[in-house]
Amino acid sequence: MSRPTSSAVEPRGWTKGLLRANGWLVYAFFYAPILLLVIFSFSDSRNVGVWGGFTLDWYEEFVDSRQTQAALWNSVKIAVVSTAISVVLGTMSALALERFKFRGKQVFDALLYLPIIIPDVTMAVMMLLFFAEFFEVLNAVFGTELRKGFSSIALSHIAFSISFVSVVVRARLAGMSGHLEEAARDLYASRWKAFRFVTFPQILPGILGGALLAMTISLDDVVITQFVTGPGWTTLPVYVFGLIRRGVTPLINAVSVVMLMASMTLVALSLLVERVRNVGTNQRRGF
Amino acid sequence: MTAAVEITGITKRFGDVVAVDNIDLTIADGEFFALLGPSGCGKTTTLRMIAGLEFPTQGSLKIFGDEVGTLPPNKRPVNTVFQNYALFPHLNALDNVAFGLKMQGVKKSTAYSRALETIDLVQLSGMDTRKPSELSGGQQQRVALARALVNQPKVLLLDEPLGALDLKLRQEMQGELKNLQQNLGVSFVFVTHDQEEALTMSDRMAVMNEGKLLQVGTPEEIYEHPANRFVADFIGQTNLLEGRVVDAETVCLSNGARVTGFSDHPVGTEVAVSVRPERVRLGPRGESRPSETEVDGTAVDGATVDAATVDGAAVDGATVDAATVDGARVDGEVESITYLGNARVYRVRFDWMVIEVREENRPGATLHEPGTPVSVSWDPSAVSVVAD
Amino acid sequence: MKNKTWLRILTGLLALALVAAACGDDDDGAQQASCDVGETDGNLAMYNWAEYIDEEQLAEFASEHGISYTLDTYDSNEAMQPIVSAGGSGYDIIVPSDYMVSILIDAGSIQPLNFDAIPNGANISADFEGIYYDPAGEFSVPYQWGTTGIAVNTAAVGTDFPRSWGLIFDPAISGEFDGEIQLLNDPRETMGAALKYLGYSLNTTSDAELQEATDLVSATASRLAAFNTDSADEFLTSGETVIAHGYSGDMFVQFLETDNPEEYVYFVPEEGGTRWIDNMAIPFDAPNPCTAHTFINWMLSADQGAALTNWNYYATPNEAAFELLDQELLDFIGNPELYAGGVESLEEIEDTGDFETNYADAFTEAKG
Amino acid sequence: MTAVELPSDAESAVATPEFEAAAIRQESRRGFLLALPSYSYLVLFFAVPLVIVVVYSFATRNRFGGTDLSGWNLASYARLSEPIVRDILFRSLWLALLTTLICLVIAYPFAYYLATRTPVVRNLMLVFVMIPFWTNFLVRNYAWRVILGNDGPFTDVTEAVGLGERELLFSKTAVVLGLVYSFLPFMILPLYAAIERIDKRLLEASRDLYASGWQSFRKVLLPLSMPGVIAGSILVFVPSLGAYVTPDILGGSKTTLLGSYIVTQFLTARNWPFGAALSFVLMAVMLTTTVVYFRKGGRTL
Repeated sequence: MSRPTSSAVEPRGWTKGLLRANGWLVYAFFYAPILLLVIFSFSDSRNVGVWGGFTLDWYEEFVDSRQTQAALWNSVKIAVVSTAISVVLGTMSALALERFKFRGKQVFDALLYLPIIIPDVTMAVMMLLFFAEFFEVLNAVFGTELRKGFSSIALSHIAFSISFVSVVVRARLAGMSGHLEEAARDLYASRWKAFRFVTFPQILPGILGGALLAMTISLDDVVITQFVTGPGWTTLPVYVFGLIRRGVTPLINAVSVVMLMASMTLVALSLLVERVRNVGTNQRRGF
Repeated sequence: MTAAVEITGITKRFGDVVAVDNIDLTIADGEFFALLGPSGCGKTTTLRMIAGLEFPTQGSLKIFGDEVGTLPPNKRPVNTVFQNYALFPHLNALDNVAFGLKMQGVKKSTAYSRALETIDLVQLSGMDTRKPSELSGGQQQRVALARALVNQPKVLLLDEPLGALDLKLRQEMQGELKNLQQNLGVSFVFVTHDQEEALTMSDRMAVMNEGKLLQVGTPEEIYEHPANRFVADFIGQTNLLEGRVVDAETVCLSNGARVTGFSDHPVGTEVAVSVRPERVRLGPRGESRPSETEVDGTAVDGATVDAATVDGAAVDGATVDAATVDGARVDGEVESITYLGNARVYRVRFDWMVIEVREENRPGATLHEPGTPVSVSWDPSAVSVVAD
Repeated sequence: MKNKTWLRILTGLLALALVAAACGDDDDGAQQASCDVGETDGNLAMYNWAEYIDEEQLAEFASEHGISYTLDTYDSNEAMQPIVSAGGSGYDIIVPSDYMVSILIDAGSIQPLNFDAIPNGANISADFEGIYYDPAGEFSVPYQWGTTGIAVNTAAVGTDFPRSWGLIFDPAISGEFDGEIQLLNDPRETMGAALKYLGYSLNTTSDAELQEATDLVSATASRLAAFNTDSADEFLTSGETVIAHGYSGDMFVQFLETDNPEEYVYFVPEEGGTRWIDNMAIPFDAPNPCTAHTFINWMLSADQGAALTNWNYYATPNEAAFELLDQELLDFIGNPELYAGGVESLEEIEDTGDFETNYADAFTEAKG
Repeated sequence: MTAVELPSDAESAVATPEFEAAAIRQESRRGFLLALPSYSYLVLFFAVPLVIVVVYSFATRNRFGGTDLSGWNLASYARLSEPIVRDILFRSLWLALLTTLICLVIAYPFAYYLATRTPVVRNLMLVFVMIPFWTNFLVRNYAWRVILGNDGPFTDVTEAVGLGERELLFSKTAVVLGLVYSFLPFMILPLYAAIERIDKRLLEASRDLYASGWQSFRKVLLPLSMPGVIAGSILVFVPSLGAYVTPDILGGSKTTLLGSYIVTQFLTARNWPFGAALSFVLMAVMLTTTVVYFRKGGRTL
């Protein structure tokens, strides 16, 4: 069974043509620079933009470069941990705001918007000042030896990721009828089970979208990370940013290509898993 | 025998709004019970309180003798068929139906086999792997029904379950639901705003308005003897003639005419005389009353509003001769006709109001063209005197 | 109400505590570390400019002393300074430029060095003694140095051009290269270049002189391809620009990357230019100050000083290292045209204190 | 606090107003507890640091570029009225608005097209929208510099088309292009989410009621997708206003925008009080705008 075919709202004629053309143009727009960076990762010239003949040197250099690899791993670790935590926290706050009334809700709502609208350099400065004191106070009070590094970066990334996750999940929750949860409750589901078996599968696309957004932002953040990082925790963007001064070499292109390949493999794998698990159609309401 | 549902003094407030106002209601075991009322009358809130989706502000709510007023929905032996069904879009029909069983911890294989049985029961065999979006409205409705029934609830709650279906399907489902209820012997509590649906399906029904329970009874009791003006007006079609109680059996209409109507309202109460259109007879003006009126009219005092002397035009020209004439007769002019297939509804215009008359479409029935001067009459037993 | 009040009080208290703690910082007054020559007290954490040290050099130091190292990089003094000054940065060695050293000293962010542990300090050229930002030489030792000047693509501009800032600022000369000129995106460097062209000091605190320079840069802005610091060298060699304002070492590295290095010329105009000196310093709260001292001493040895320059192409302040430099490199950067106005015309950028914001504002205004 | 039985799974009693109130309180407490982890997290790791910056905005830059936390004053806020700040503000607002508008015009039909595909295809299409953004943003910006630069693919195209060698690099156009590239997905995602959940029968209804394709877009689709439009616009407008890397790399820093100006205050002029004041005012304006929008009946993002 396939989806219901042509209806009155299915774009037709030149509208359809225009929509399709726009679609292709958008992808062309998105992928033009990506294509370029892939090409130049094989260029035998230090300068991006100057073709110097085919080479795999940059990949070799990547394999050899301890610093680049460390930076890449730091980025991945921080992105994964901060995304995982902020997805849980962000989803919880989206549920609270969308499904409950409680005191202080408006304050919380406003607080959730702030990390989205704050200029990142401002956030960087305030996190810098904060962590310098925070760890000092903790160390003095509890005798710990906390240092800036993984924890301060992850804590900062979570602070802005919660908001992005919660925005996306809320959009999804708002579109989901509360009757489904009531129906589950009526059918003997406890609150948790109603969430687990009804709400959660319904908002999963929103959660995944939020996670993607959070991860993308975490992987791209320079300024905040740079200000809260500690020895040995240079992330890839910070490393690349530092390199600008001496010229961004195709090494970075090669790193990007490796990341692209890795993420595409992940996507392909997850699609495959979905396909295997989900034999049969996956039709939803709407378009 | 314990009642399936026993509601005593239940009130529900949302802030300043009283959604349900101190109602008492008993629903017997095995009864098909309809809660009827216009939207916003509190019927759905009542249903949701029985389901546990809302907690009452005050009052007692018992299911088979057990107080459940403060139990959460998942601890109550009732299930609901929701308005618009609330089927889980990510689960197929089978998983939707098996959901409740699984939540109760029934073994997976048992849950599925029982779910399949129930799917068969609602005549959806073979549809079990479809997602809700791949089912038609009627099929979705059946899944919703199966999903509730599979749990063998002690009481099944239905919130406007047929509202989204087209007429033909709705009528079909009405019959099926009724049969199902009789076969299962489970109490059905059915919320609807469609009075015809309530009349045809329920064993007993309750009419609600503005949070208050106005009348509870069999469809016949309610139709024939509406407790008040709202019920009379809301259930079926009726003509409401405004007036005032003159004595125990007479009402003086606003134009001065007197009609016979028994009531226990005190003298002077503002009331309305309710006469169902199908109880009103139509005849040519001035013509003597049809024979059958005379047959059953003799025993009872009737009322005649005879406006003929002043050509039915002047208000104060109306004379009332209750003592001498059997049955009731009023003169007027046919304003419009609505053809219903099995009947015709005439709107008869009088100078002070319009009375609707419904005549069965029998062979040989006279057709009164618009503009025809006519008189109307009814049997005093057809009259209900209702106050606010 | 309860929740809110409670939160407000907590927030307020925490903020107060933090601010109070932040105020208290500067009183710490870092002490000189007492270390022996070659002593290490932990692993080395270096915070340096990107691509400013060969990792193999660090690895060699680490293995020699049986410790490990981390290297993190920054892209500007201003990005590094607040991180170090805030405390808890965790670094043992930082590499601030001249004016930044004085800021760090004033802020109490770096500690006085114990020269008993740095005998190789003797290798530093006398040129770097008593320099303004650290007159007593207590807090820093020079790491590398260089100049800011003009680089030209002779294939486009020819070889017959004045060795002057006029090449950029004089419309009669630069008009021909409209849209092919770049200035640094740095208030002090670019306003400084204009001030030099006008015959003023690049550390002026005169509003009138700064205004003149602002007008000059503003008038030049329309002829520019870009204000850019990071890619000045690449723009020149990729043909985006033909006249570039940039740092000596960056330019040399870039020239040598091309197939025809001799096509490019770098020089400091006769009006004079910037001399900058990057330095090694130890943050006030460095976790392992003795390792840091040992590292500084090690870097100041002749071998290591030469290795550094041979790798990053910047000039070394290490006199003992001169003989060990690559001949090829010396030939190239030994160009007599390098200092058109002589070494005396060079000036270091000094921190002008409150006037610093005027430079930033003037530059923003000039860019439009 | 009266001792009232809370709704408990085991207990069952006659409902009373006290019980109802307790149930409502408990429900409210559930919501609060659900929000509490993020709430306290954000208070500790965002609000408290933010308070520090706000405090800084009333302080004074000392002569070393540090901040003296005494002698509180409003000087930093007074500076906001200077003409240079005003110029930068208007220029930035204009560019950010333009970017938002272009993103909207491109993303809307795209999101609509996406929403009309089969679920499998649209998921795939969405993933392919996101993939380019898993590369480093600096690298992407540099790639654009190569495309738009001297002898780059773009000039090749303009030359081939006969427009002569048109170089876009280091112009405002290039900045807007770079911003659109960077933030387009932020517009597509919420728009798609909003359009996807619109019941298509509503569109059919509008066609039934004699609306042309354009009219049913204008009168039905657009109003219904408004939450997505607003959410996307905020997600694009806000970072566009604060952007500084793209104007630097693609615009040659020739036009100072608000984002660059704030960065300059913190990192170049080392005037933290002024930088803090600038960002604080920017945030206040943004927050007020969004709050006003939501008060006026707008839905969640």
